[in-house]
Amino acid sequence: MPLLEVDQLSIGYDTSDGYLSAVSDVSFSLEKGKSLGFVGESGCGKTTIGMALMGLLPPNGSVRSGRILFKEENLLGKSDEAMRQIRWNEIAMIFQAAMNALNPVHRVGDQIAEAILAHRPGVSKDEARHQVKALFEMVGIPKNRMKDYPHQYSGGMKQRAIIAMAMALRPKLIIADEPTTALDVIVQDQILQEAKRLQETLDISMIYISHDISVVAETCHDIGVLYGGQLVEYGSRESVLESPFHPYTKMLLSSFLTVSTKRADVVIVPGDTPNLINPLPGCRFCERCSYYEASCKLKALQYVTISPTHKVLCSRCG
Amino acid sequence: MDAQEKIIKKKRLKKPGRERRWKKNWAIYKKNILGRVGLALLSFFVLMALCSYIPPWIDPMYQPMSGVDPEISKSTGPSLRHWLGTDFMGRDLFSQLLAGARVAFMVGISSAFMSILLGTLVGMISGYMGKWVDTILMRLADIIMVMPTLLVVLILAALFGQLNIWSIVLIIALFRWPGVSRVIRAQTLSLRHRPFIESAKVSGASHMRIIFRHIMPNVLPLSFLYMTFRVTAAINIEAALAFLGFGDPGTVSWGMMLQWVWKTGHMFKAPYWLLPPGICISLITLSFYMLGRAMDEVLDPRLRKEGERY
Amino acid sequence: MTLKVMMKGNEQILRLEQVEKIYGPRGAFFNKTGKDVIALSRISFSIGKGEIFGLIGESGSGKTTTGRLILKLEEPDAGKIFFKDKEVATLSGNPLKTFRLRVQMIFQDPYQSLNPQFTVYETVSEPLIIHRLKNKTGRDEQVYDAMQAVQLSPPEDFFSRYPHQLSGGQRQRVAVARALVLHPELIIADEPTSMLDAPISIQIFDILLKIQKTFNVAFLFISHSLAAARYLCQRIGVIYKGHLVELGLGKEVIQSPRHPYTRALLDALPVFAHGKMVKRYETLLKKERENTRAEGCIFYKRCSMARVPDCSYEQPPLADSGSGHLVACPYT
Amino acid sequence: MDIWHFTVRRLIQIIIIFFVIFTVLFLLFRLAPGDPISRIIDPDMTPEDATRLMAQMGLDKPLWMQYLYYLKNVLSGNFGHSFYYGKPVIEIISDRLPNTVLLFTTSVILSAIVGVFLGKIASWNKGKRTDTFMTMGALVTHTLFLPWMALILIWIFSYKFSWFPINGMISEDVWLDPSSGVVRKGLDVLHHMILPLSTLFLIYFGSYLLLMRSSMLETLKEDYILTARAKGLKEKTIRNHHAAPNAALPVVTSVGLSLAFSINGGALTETVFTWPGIGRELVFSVSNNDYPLAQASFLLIAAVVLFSNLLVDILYAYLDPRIRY
Amino acid sequence: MKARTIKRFLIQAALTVFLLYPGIGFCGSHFLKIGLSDEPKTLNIWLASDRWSLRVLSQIYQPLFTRDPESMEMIPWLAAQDPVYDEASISYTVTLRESKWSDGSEITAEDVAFTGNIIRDLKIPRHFSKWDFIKKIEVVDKKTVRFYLEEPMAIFADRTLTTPIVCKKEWEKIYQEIKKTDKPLVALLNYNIEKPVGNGPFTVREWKKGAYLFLEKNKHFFGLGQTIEGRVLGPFIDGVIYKFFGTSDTAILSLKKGDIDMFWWAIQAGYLDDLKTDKNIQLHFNDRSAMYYMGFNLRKPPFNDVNFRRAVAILIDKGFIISRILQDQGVKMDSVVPPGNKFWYSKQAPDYGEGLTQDERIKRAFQVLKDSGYSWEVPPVDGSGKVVKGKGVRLPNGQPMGSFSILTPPSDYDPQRAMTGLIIQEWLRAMGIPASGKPMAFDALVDQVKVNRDFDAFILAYGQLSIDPDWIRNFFHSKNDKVRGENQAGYRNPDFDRISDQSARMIDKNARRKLICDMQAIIKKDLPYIPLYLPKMIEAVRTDRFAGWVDALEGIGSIWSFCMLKPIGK
Repeated sequence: MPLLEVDQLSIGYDTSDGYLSAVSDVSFSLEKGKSLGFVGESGCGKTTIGMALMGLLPPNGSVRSGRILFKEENLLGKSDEAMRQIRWNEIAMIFQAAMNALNPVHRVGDQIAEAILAHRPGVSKDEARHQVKALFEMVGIPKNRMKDYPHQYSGGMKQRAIIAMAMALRPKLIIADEPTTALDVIVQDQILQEAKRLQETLDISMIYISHDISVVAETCHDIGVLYGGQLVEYGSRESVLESPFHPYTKMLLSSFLTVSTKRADVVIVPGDTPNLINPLPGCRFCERCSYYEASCKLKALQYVTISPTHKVLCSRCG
Repeated sequence: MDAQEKIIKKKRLKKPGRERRWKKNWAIYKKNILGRVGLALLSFFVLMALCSYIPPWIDPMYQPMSGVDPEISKSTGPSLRHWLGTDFMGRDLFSQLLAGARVAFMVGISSAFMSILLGTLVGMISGYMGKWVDTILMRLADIIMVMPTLLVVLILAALFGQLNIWSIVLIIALFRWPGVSRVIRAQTLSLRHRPFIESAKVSGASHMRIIFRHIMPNVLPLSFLYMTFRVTAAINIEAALAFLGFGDPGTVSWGMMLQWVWKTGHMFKAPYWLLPPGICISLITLSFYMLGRAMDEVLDPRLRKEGERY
Repeated sequence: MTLKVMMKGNEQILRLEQVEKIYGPRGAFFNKTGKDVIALSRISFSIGKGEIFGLIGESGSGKTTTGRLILKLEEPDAGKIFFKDKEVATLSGNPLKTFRLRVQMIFQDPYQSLNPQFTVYETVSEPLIIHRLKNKTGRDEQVYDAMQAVQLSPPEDFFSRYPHQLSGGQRQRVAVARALVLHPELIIADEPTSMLDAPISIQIFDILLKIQKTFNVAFLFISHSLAAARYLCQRIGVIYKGHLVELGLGKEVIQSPRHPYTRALLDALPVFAHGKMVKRYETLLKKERENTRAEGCIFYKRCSMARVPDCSYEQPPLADSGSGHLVACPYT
Repeated sequence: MDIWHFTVRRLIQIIIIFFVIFTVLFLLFRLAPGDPISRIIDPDMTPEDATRLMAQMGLDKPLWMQYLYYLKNVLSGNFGHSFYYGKPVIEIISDRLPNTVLLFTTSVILSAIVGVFLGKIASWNKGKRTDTFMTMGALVTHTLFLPWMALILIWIFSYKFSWFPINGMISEDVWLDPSSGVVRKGLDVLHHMILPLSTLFLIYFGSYLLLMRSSMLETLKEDYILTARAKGLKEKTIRNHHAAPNAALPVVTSVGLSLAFSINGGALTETVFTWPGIGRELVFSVSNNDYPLAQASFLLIAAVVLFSNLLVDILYAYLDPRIRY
Repeated sequence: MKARTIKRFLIQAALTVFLLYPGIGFCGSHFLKIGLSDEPKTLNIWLASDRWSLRVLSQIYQPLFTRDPESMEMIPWLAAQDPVYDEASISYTVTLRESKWSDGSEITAEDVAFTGNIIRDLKIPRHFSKWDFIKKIEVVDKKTVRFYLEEPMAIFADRTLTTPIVCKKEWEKIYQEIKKTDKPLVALLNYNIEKPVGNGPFTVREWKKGAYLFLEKNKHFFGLGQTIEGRVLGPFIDGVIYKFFGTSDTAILSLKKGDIDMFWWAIQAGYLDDLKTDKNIQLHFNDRSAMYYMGFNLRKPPFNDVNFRRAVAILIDKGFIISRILQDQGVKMDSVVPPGNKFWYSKQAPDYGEGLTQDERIKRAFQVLKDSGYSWEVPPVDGSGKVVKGKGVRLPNGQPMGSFSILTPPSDYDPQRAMTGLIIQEWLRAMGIPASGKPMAFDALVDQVKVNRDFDAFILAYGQLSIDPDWIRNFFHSKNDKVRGENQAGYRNPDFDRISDQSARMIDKNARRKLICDMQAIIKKDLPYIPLYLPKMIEAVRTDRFAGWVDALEGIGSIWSFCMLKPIGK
């Protein structure tokens, strides 16, 4: 039984322009100790999935249908208090905006200790502080910086502190939402390596969310490609990267520049991100797709299984 | 090419963007219960101000300042002839109340407008120019800011004898700009290094063009928001001044009415006289306040987007 | 200097000579240290007519400052900047306006670089109005052309839209159109795609390349991405903490980097972005080295290849390591 | 720059501002028409008497001499004698000031505490009935016309119900009674204070409530609140430990900045309730052309505002670790 | 649980104290509580110029002579008998009665001489004018003092001898001290006196600043138990507590609630209906010694034209003002001397426009103006003799009459005067005279009229005029036509100057009366001022605790009331 199993999850927002369907019928699962990466353009629903797993959707967002089974229990049915117990204790999160994820008026060490104290009533403040010390060591921040305030940290250090915080309770699952965006290339690389090492040593499952396919490729066992709220392709890293099926995945891969990319190799696809207000049931990539056919847009799509570890949401490319 | 030009012209005439924006803002505003109530109240007061011209036209005894009822020479309660009753010398309270609305609007809007104009200008110049211009203007603002406006106006009113209503308006305006200019300056500072300002600079735009064409449209909504609050402040100060006996003795304002009821000993026995002006001052302040808060929600894109984050 | 060698025989349009920029303590109230920050230290390079020059560096390396100095948004503390043999610092009045006509900029954040109160038409046509170029019909034509060049078509569909009604990619294209409408000779593009997704970035890059070809515009392309620079630029300069550490043809700098910092940058790229496996942290120290001196090589603290203590004495100058590939490191 | 440098710097600024206010005030009073003597209309006061008195008060000297003289005196701590009381201005002010401070600090502290607390609750329940009720209540009380409100309170509670004394600060029955102890006297003052205090409180708590509410709403959008939620902290902890301290920061500044405006209200309240405070004294001295008293009171008020702004800045720095001057 | 009980108890106790303590009171003694509009500014008698200080001080310092409340005749007070005048040496000899200061020491001739000397030496404002004609003050013996005058002065007995006498023992020291300073007068005025040694029925016990001023009975008061002019003096009350109210409203409320026994201030007509119905409250209606008038600036046209002034006087319907604005709580004034001042008042020949209707007034005024050369675009009286709205009045020289303003105090200061201004404006406008009533802050108004002397016309009043009308001389003598002078109108008439100078030196009362009547007639004819009305002095007291208020000119707040007031049931 996988640690996490998401089944037909649909999420939407009520906005002033109408109903926005952010995530549509997304299903995936995650084994213990494995990592899964979601990749897609901004607005594709990847953060929404992360927030839904944490039970932290904004007030105007709601889960329309589907199940989130965590340790065989549906998180969606849980009470607020039960969810609170699960957060951080079982599922922790590393946030996108590391710069602002720490409260500026509290000391960094205290903020980490706070998470421990909130979930481990038996732990004394001193013990918590000791644990924090150990965590700091683990992520490579000098112990004497515990008493500093967040603004005294550099960007990389803040992100490390947040990783330490996420690890504090040894959760089963960590969701990392754009963990390295806004960091410099070298620091980004260091953080990713650090996170990967910790995940492996502590045997934690991870979900990476990023718009940068290279980050996901670097760290994840499985990759899910999201487009317009739909999980258009989902499979193991190797199969998705090496033999992509969905036209969007192909476009994503071909538009990704490496240091050895030649101009001739690049396929430029015109068009823009789709509008998700009251969308049609069919494929959302149609407008940019070269295989487009009228039925694509109107007919609800079925996953095509390429291999046991690889499926595609497209009726025409299978 | 000819055909193309025509197309361009035709398309340019349409400005759906701006219209749509107004419509959308109005829709947001309409949703706000505070905004609706405020606007309704305000329309009521506007109506009052407009109606203030009617009673004197019916009969000169309804002149709010100088007309007295030929048969009544003391304060009487409401009657058919005097809907709200009369004051201590037989003047009609209802026409005074109506005239008060006119004065309140005049004082509130003109002084708020002036102070906003001044505040916005100073704020933009100070924020945009920076350096010593900024230092001098902002220190000036600081100085004026620490002065309790009412007391300052009071000192001026007492010292220079009678201030007419326009000087009061002017003084209130002169002493209430720093708050606005601070906000506008902060806004300008945040705009100043915005790429679109630099992009205008790179395109060769002059300082004047940048200030008035680029910065001003972006700070004006904020200015107008502040204007609603300044209106309330101005009305309140004028009323308080009149209440303390330092107002323009030749103008019937609500504060003046309250002062008359207070000083002529009718406070505890003429509720028909004590209540209306106070309620009016409070309500007009409230209505502008509500308007401002509702506008705040329309203007603040962060509030608007609230919950749309994903 | 061997600047002449660097040019591809072409006429040079922009030349920086030993440009230096120092920031005083920022916001006297809030800065604890109050030390001067050297943003740029004796930077020299030049850009040829119609050339795309890439300036690569991390945030805070001074690459954006360079762009701002060239545009005269800020003044250099030392050194000279020449635009077509006229010194930029001396420009004012009409010559400055003419200069503004020739040099344009595309900013990093498309959400910030358009005036939210202006329609697309107003934004794109503004430079023409400022410079009083053409009558209204002429302006319309020129705006129309610029919009088409950035592939916003049909242009009239966009004329009356406001920025908030556009997607990120469309906004950036409007920004490019605005820069283009004056037919400048040099466009400074400051990380034009760092806020955009990969497929959209590629679209923008494509537009930039087309513009360069059609209008023979030179670009200063400022970026943190080696891959993007490699993709777009003929020549690349790598900047670290205000010092230009490597300068050369794009393919040479990326394929055979000389400076340890450039190599560290390349090493840090995720495997996927390399297209090939390489040894990691070849040149980067795990733990920073102490340097008691204030001077010395700028990369000394982090350089695993540094010779102690030789490297801590002075910052090595850019030197030709053959075929016009300049490196600020004597040990490669 | 450390906090001491900052403080010294600000103190210098304050001194400059103070000097400007001082000069403007002086000029204002001297250049305005009227003089302290013209107020006395008494057939026995002959023009010769008036001239003599003006000369003895030093008001016949050229303006610059009066200015320098006054400046010299003020620098040596002598604010002159009140024309009307014939007493040193300092004495009158020190007589009145404690009364104002008592009324004022109590009302500011009370309304700030209650306002911040209620604002916290309101923002937490945004959109719910509690919030609507509180916001509306705050708006309505905040926009009430202060002196009118005071009159209405007197009318209802002093006149109709006779619960509270009509005005003043103490009642002679209690204070003249030799058997009254400190407690009884204290209660008496409190009894007198309730109505003016309620007036100020009702007007001002609303602004703090609204400010705290909007500040909280801003704060609640911050990422660290999301972090706190994700950490599985209790809602109460998030509200009180994470949101409130950050949200209260702008409120702290506002207390300082709004001080000048609340002083307006103080003067009005003191006048209506005949509270023997500095604001009422200022109104009186101004209308009597009692230059020394009016100038000194106004300078004092300006100084209080300036220094409390400085204090607020220091407090702000203390509360917000990001700011270290 | 326990803590909560205690808390509840405490709250209840506090509430009980709050709600009940006015009933506790402090009893046994009979203290008269008087409400004042504002706090006295000082107890330094030389500085005090505000009404509140003067009221309190009038019970502390006593003069040699005072006036009988009924006959208004001078009667000896600190003095034992009437002054003896010696024509040859131009001197008055005054003998003192047995009396003591509040500290128990004796009041002697030395005190009287000291008082006079300090006034004369320091030229103390407001007193000096009454003393500067005195050549010498001689202490004849312990109880006799003689004043030598430079020339006979009518006001000596009436004004000089009513100056309050101060205690030499207390002030001598102060006098020596301030003499050493470079500005002795200001030093004296600024001298802080908290508990003055007095000779009145009361003496200061405690002054709680901002709250109350407590005067207790002076055990050494000379009148205690004595009978003077047939009146048995006390004081019979143990003390007076003054409470300070900012406004009449609160004071009257306190009066109604029984917190104070008297509100020492003229009550506005607005309160009357309400107070009349209260059975515990008694209203006292008394005449004032005051003058409410309209003044002109005789220094400029058209106000320098007596015919214009007369026309204005004709147009003013005083009866209307009294019935409508004063609500019948006042009388018409046809002379500058108030009619209540019976001895000096001279009933004038019919007042201008007396008994005419408004139309008749307009016709008469039109006639007066037309005869003196004024012309109209639209005359207020048309060919058929009908009254129409006049327009475009021109001066005799053909110039159109410029619009002018009638300055009045603002309506909060005195609604009656403000209203009068507006009504006169309407009356003048009916004639086409472009007048406008302009309420103006009181200080500014006084400044404009007295110091700047830049005005057209104004409505002001003089209150608490002394019985001896020497002030007529001050108001209209040409020597007072100067900055800060009392001759605000700028009236100059050599005849008037001569007669008034004569009257000032006329010792014989009846001869002086004739001169004063002549002066009144001249003013009536020349009209620099138009006397308007005289409001009643209305005061309210409670009747449940004290009785025996003495009615007099200017109200009940005289020394007689305080000496004769008795607690009920004693």
